Amino acid sequence: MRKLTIPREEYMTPGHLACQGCGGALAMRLALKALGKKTILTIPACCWSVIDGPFPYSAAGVPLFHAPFETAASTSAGVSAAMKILGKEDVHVVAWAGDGGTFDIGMQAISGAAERGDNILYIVYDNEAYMNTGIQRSSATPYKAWTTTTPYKFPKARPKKDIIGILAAHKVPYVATATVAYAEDFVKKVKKAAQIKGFRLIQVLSPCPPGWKTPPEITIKLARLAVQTGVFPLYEVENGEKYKINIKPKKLKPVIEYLKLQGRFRHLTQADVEEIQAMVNRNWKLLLAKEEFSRQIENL
Amino acid sequence: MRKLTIPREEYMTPGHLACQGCGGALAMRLALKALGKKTILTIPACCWSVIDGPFPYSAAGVPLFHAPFETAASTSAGVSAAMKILGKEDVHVVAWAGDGGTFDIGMQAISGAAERGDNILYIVYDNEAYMNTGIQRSSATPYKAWTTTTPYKFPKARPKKDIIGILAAHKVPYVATATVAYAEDFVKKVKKAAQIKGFRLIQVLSPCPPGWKTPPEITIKLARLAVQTGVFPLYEVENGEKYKINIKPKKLKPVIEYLKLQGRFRHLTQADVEEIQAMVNRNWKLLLAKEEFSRQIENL
Amino acid sequence: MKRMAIVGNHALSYGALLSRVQVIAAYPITPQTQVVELLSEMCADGTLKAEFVKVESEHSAMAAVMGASASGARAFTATSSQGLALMHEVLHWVTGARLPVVMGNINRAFGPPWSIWTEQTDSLSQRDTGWMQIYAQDNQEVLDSVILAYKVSEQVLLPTMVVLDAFFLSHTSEPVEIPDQEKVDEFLPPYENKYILNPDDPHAFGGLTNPEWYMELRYKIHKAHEQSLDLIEKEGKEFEKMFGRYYGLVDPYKVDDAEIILVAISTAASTARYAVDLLREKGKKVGLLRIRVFRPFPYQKVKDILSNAKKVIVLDRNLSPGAGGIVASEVRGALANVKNHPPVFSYIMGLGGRDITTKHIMELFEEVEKMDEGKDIIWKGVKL
Amino acid sequence: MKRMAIVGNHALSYGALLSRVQVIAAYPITPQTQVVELLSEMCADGTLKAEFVKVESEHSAMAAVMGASASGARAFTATSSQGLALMHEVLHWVTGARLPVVMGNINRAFGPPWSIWTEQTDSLSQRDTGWMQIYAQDNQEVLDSVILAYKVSEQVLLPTMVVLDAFFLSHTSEPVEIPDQEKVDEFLPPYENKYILNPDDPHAFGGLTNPEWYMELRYKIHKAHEQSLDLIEKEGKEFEKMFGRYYGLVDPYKVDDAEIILVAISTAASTARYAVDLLREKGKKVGLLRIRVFRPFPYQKVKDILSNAKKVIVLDRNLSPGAGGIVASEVRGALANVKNHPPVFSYIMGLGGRDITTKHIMELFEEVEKMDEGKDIIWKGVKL
Amino acid sequence: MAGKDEKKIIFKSVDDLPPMAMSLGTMWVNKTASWRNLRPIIDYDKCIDCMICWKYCPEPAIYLRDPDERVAVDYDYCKGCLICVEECPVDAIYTEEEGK
Amino acid sequence: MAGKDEKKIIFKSVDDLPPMAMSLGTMWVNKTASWRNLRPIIDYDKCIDCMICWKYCPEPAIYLRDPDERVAVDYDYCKGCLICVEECPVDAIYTEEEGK
Amino acid sequence: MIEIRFHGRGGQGTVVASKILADALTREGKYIQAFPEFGVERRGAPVAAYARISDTKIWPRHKIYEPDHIVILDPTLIGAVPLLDGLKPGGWILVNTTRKPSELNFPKEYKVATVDATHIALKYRLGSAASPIVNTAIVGAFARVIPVVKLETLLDAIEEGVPIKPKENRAAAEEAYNSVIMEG
Amino acid sequence: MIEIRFHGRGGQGTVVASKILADALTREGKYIQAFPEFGVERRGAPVAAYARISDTKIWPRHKIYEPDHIVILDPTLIGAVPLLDGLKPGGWILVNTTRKPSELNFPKEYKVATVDATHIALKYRLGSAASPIVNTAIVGAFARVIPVVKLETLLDAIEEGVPIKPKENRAAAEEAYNSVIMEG
Ligand SMILES: Cc1ncc(C[n+]2csc(CCOP(=O)(O)OP(=O)(O)O)c2C)c(N)n1
Ligand SMILES: Cc1ncc(C[n+]2csc(CCOP(=O)(O)OP(=O)(O)O)c2C)c(N)n1
Ligand code: SF4
Ligand code: SF4
Ligand code: SF4
Ligand code: SF4
Repeated sequence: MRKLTIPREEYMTPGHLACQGCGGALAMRLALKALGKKTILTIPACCWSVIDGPFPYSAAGVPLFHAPFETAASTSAGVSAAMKILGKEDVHVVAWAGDGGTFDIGMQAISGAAERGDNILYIVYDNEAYMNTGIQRSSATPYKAWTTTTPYKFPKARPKKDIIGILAAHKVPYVATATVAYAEDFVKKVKKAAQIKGFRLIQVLSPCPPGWKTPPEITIKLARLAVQTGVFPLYEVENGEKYKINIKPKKLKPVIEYLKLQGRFRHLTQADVEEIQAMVNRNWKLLLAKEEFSRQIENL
Repeated sequence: MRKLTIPREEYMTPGHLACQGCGGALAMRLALKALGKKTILTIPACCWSVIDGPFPYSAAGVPLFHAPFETAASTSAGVSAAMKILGKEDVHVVAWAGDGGTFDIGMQAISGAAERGDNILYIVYDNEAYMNTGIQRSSATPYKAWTTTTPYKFPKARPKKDIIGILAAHKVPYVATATVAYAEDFVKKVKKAAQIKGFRLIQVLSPCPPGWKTPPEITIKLARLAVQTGVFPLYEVENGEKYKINIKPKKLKPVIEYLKLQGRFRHLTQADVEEIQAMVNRNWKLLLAKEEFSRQIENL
Repeated sequence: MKRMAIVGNHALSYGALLSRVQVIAAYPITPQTQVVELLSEMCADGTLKAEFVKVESEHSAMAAVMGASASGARAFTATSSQGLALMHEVLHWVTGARLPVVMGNINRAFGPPWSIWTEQTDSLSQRDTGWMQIYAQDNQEVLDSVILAYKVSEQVLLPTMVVLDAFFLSHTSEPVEIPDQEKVDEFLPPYENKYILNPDDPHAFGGLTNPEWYMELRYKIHKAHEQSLDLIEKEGKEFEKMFGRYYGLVDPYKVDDAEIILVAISTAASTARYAVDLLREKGKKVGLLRIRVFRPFPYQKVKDILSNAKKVIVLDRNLSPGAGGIVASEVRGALANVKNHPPVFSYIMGLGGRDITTKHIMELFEEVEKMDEGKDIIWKGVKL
Repeated sequence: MKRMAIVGNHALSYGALLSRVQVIAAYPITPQTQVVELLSEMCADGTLKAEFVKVESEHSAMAAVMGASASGARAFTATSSQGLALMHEVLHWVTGARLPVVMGNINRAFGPPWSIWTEQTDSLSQRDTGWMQIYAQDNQEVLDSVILAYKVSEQVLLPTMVVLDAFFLSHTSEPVEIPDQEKVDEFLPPYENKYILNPDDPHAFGGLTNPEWYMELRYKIHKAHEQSLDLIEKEGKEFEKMFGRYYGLVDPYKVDDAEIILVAISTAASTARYAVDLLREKGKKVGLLRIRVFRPFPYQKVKDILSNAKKVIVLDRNLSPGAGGIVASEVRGALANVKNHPPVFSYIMGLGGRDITTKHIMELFEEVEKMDEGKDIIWKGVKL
Repeated sequence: MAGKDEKKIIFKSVDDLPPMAMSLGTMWVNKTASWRNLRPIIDYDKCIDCMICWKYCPEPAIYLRDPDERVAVDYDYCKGCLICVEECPVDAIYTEEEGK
Repeated sequence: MAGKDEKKIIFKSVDDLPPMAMSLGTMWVNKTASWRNLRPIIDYDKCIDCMICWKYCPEPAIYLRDPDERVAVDYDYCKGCLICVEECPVDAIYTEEEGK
Repeated sequence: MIEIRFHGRGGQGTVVASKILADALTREGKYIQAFPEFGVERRGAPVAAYARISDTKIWPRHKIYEPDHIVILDPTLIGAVPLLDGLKPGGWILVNTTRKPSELNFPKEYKVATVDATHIALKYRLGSAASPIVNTAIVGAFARVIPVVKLETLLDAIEEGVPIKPKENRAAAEEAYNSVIMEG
Repeated sequence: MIEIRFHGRGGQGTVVASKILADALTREGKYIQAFPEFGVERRGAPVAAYARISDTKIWPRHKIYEPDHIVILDPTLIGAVPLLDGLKPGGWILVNTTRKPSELNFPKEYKVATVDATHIALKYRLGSAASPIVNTAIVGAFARVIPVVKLETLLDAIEEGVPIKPKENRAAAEEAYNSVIMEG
């Protein structure tokens, strides 16, 4: 038998409707491997509403409820309450949503569920825009990126929303970042989160070739570079306080290596790149400082 | 002329419909003094929808739009956009909402406006429950407090939501806490916030006699004790990072002094009080640590 | 069986309790708040074994009961006006998902301006969401209707709204018989649904459906409504056998020989019944058709009962601006294809909690007696 | 004036551009997305001097345009189906606040199941929100209707929805005349409203209103709708004078001597027009009544035009479950008080984007020719 | 802004109404004296003019009277919450029961 | 779960449908080979069995074949994204144009 | 059918008074509608509640404009609000006060009864000294003045219906029943 | 009225091809409806677009089931999807391919034209080597095969309508116009 670094069992079928090289499809494949069949998915409007396939077919090997766009967390809250009263607490209740359905229109339902401590694992596959409707800005879209609503002449003026920081401020038991490139790390985090009670969230960076204007074959490479350049660090926060960085590159690669591969950044000037580099540097240092701070306050 | 510590001009009329000793009414009176008449208020459903008075009267001396419960921030975003395009940028666009309309049903609109950096001053008068509908739990209700939906037998099981932390994680330019007891501090903060561009939020603790089950005359005393016991520290956060504690009591008073005055806490056991005391102690130390941390990261 | 004086909001809560609901998600709003409060208490002290999700909005309340129902739990919520409107998208969704959720709605006028008083526009304007709608006229009916709603909903896989007037029912204490739990259990079996989220039999629900089959799925929803028309009456009779009270689609009163029939819903119909009695005492041939179930709309019953009258009055405590009264538009729509049907006089009155007294209703009959041509809209009581 | 091939979504955007809207808040949704995209570009490159609030949901979109309009800015948004439903509470609010917001809605079927295809249930089920509703049948009408909508809305202080079919208009490129800005400016003056949020003349809007005056305020809303009925035709004529195209409340075609008249809205009416021509060629006395303005509902026009026909067909690409077709229910409601009116045959077809071809429409006429008694609901095309 | 002499607004008919529910007067019109069952009374001999009662009155029903600018209670509006009594640092405000 | 032999579901009429849009089969039914214009081909001589291509295939269209458990591409489903080609550490996968 | 109006202040339990009555009447198989003034209750502000009582099912559902009797829970309301609006001649006015009926100067066409419910409530420690809860006492007095329900039924209804101090509330009602002064 | 169907893959600009045509026809005062297959477009997946062309206003608004002609933007689709569904006998099949019409083995009742649009696109650097954008070239060829619009109008429409490389796109269309091979 092959020795594998991720679970062998597949719960997602091929034949689904993701684009060539879709990071979001791979994210689901990996997540389901980690979760296993005792899982119920709630999926709001997002590419996955299409990817899973048309009636009467489904690519996900687990029960799945297609929900209105803004209700991933609230519908899951109901599923979770039902599992509890029906004595099926061994079922993983999972909300699976895009960044738009999470950072934007789904935010309140999440905040509510997080505050109540609903027993939900929320996974956001973050492709950094509304892809299902054809690449519009979400609040997860990075600073200065192009989308159809942040045109080249006027790219995104705001930095990416810090969903992890926001959830940490809700003091939920577990939040973490992940990417499809670091598949083992992602699988491990999903498994870990699945064992914790309460509201948990994992943000998995999932490159999207048409949305990022990249060739499909570099999906993994991009996800890897996002980590290696410090654009998207891999870390966890427990109980809103305990920060742990999972991958600490000795030296961060320059962000340009990541940016230059993507059509959505093709308009950046030298100054823009420098500005982004400075932001990334500072954020990285801040993250290191937060990790350090966690240690300081441990015995408060 | 009297030397006054707060502005003399009144913009709110008496005759309004707040209960005897309403902290929320006083909060508005103080805020309007700070803001002056070049102000537009948006008020979602909350006690203030009633306090302001029935058609065709109003107690607020400034224009006011009564808005659906969940839309304080989004309606204000539209007002703010209009002020910009109409060249009236000297007008303070203020969203005025209760804690329910803020922490709960208004959360998403706030998160969206904060992310976009809409030019809004959001003031939440926090009376720690849905008072207008008769004292139901909000996510601002303190740990172990009674409300009609968290009955004595099963008081609130979750801690108060950390709205300041959540907004700080949105990296808005200014967030602060205040209380009606420290009127000068509150007025100062409103004035300061009014001068900043972007999304700003002030949370002003406003005791509610029927909701807290307290006699109306101790409204100020309670608000003061909340600060003195460390239950509700007064502090500001700039740009999501720079913490500054405004009032640092030499020694915090025991929380029991605050709790024992309130009917909503009358069921607390000795152990409950100790638990709350421990939480308050830790939160206070954490806040001090965060203030210290701000200094550390200043030159990152 | 116990006779107790309770407000309509508590009748609603008792209905949920006796139906053994398993998941509740609800958000407070005047005049519904007491429902949330009583159910919170019942859950806290163990009287009701249910999970109460204390959601942060009505939107999430409806989503949560949807998720719960889709997972096989009997789910309940209650709201009013603004809260109902906020649920709107999810209301449509629950119908499409064919989930037998039951919800109480306390009729309150929409803002702006803010109003907390009764008016039926809130629920009637949800008429196209595919929810069944039952309008109660007293607190006993409120309680009984919740039980009946689950019984019917779970058979046809459609959600039901049990609707009551703000204050006139919600906050009015009056005697209500509380059925025994065992008898209710006998009438209403546990919720079973084979179309649920179940890891042992995984299905995806609601996936993209192209024009090939979408229409057929909608057709099925409509057919389920039609099936309900019979089922509501059948279960009504079953209920009567066990509890002695009958509820049907409509509630006709002295219509058989009536020359003028007034159509109304909710407490206005209750008042109208008193008015009919007073007029009958004066020898007037008048009758009342209370429409109890507004969705599915009981076209046939309405046609049958009204077509023999000489005139029909419809009392609408609601408004579809730019059109008129919502009940009237349905009644006129029902009569249109009946040959030689009576003219219809559509009155709008009582908006925003303006009181509808016995005297006002008697005036309607008196006014219509003198008119010949039907009128699509008559405003009653506007200060002109 | 320029003739260009543009999709319906862009026609909508040009309508907004030429109306010089000042605040836009909109959220993407298939099939409306192109509206948001084009307007984003126009704002970015300065073609349109407007603030674009890139909201996080449709709910906030409607709230933001509401706030903007209440502050004296001309405000615009566009959406579809789920997004429209999510706005529902605020839709009611905008009406009560009497704000002349204009919104484009692209008709798409509601989920679940997910569908992105055309069906008019989304907007028609908002019929009780008090919004005026205009249904366009081609892209020229889409563009022109936006301008006309502002003109009328701002006079009567009511919001208007300009509605177009998904794909058949939204994504179909066809020739459209783009009027000159100066001429539009002449037709449509800047937005002025004395009832706005203004620190120099402070008023509170929407405060609690007890039963004493609430009803009168609702009455005023309805009266404003009635006033619109005339105004729409008046401004339509004004528009015709300047731009050569007339738009009224309804759009009758070959009805004068028609024995069977088909009533329809949107692109189905366009197809029906072709069908009528083909049937007329065969000597059939058939006609078409396209209803362009659904709110305010043009009762009088509908009565006048239909009462002389022998039979009336209503084609509904929508469904109010438990009732039937929404247009049909209004048409039947309109005819009920007309003496000896023709029977109505209410067809449901084309749900969820199922195609409605010329042939299908011809079949309706043929089927109805053979029927005598009106039918409240006939399903056409369901795979039985 | 208007003051104590604010007039009640009388609409005779629907035609008098603005199109929407819009305020046309202030709450000065609503004398809330009826809410009060205890009446705060200032003892000017004790009062040290610290203005604390004025600062904290939620109505506001304490004003600076003419011409001496000392604090005074407007009994037409005071609801009798007694915050002023509680907060006065020198106990210069005492109460009396209403209607006695 | 079903596999490659998944059958297309044919409803004859409305009566065959479940009450709601509910999946009754899997996407195995949908052979996405038509999406591909470049075909990845594994050179088993070069392949070192690291399983990286398997791990990253988003479909998944790479499986462990019987009986030797070496990676193999399922050409009925492979969409030709070429992630496997890109990620193979030893360049053991090369491409060919479809239809050539 | 008898129609009654209650007057009190927000926070005093005026609505509860009418509810206790409803409960007691229900126990005797009678019909009643008991409802508050439909509005927003604010602590301290004057409020009202209503009851409609009958031996048979009550169909009309609208407000009460011309009550047969009125009950005043707080004497400080006299003069502050129009208490007698619509009161039918010959009706009872029951007032919680230390004074005697004759001292109150109500118009002659009404019958007046008084009871010192505040004193009774304080005696049984119902509510606090600053805000005593007088509703059970006043209802006790009511049962004597307008005898629509048996005292015993009422006392049982109180004992089982109030959230705290059932015995004390029962005793308060009974004491009020016995000490009410009726004139007219 | 002429009805046409276009076949391509998500990301190749199939819809844009029909839109360019719409623009050109509009310039000539003609009527046209150009619309995509109504569905969700996925990168790589086969897609279709449609056009209905007439000299007078076009009233029917529904899908096209029996096109007069079809245009295939990507030769790898041949065999992969049912391209000829509903195509009326005698209609043109225009294919982007390096092959000659006769090499394609389409049924005899159709006329076939081919153009090497990929090669032309690459030559003018339209799109990337991996995914060349062939839509302007194919429309150029179309204008020759089905002469509903003047070449000059079409070229102007292209030049003013494409977001980048207007000259190159114009040249590509013109080259395709001149190099298309028609048979039948
Ligand atoms: C209420 C509502 N608004 C808008 C939409 C349209 N919509 C569907 S998916 C989507 C974007 C989803 O973006 P994201 O959550 O980032 O997921 P992705 O598509 O990128 O996978 C939008 C805007 C909708 N379905 N419902
Ligand atoms: C959509 C909607 N849901 C519920 C309500 C009912 N409601 C009005 S005010 C209120 C509570 C407000 O609480 P908070 O914001 O804390 O303000 P407070 O009343 O305490 O001043 C509620 C639940 C409403 N108006 N709209
Ligand atoms: S658009 Fe992006 S996220 Fe969506 S299916 Fe395609 S690759 Fe995946
Ligand atoms: S309930 Fe509380 S917040 Fe509301 S008016 Fe009364 S005191 Fe103020
Ligand atoms: S090309 Fe892409 S889809 Fe095909 S096997 Fe490789 S990774 Fe999988
Ligand atoms: S990645 Fe390359 S070496 Fe590794 S298993 Fe795949 S083909 Fe073999």
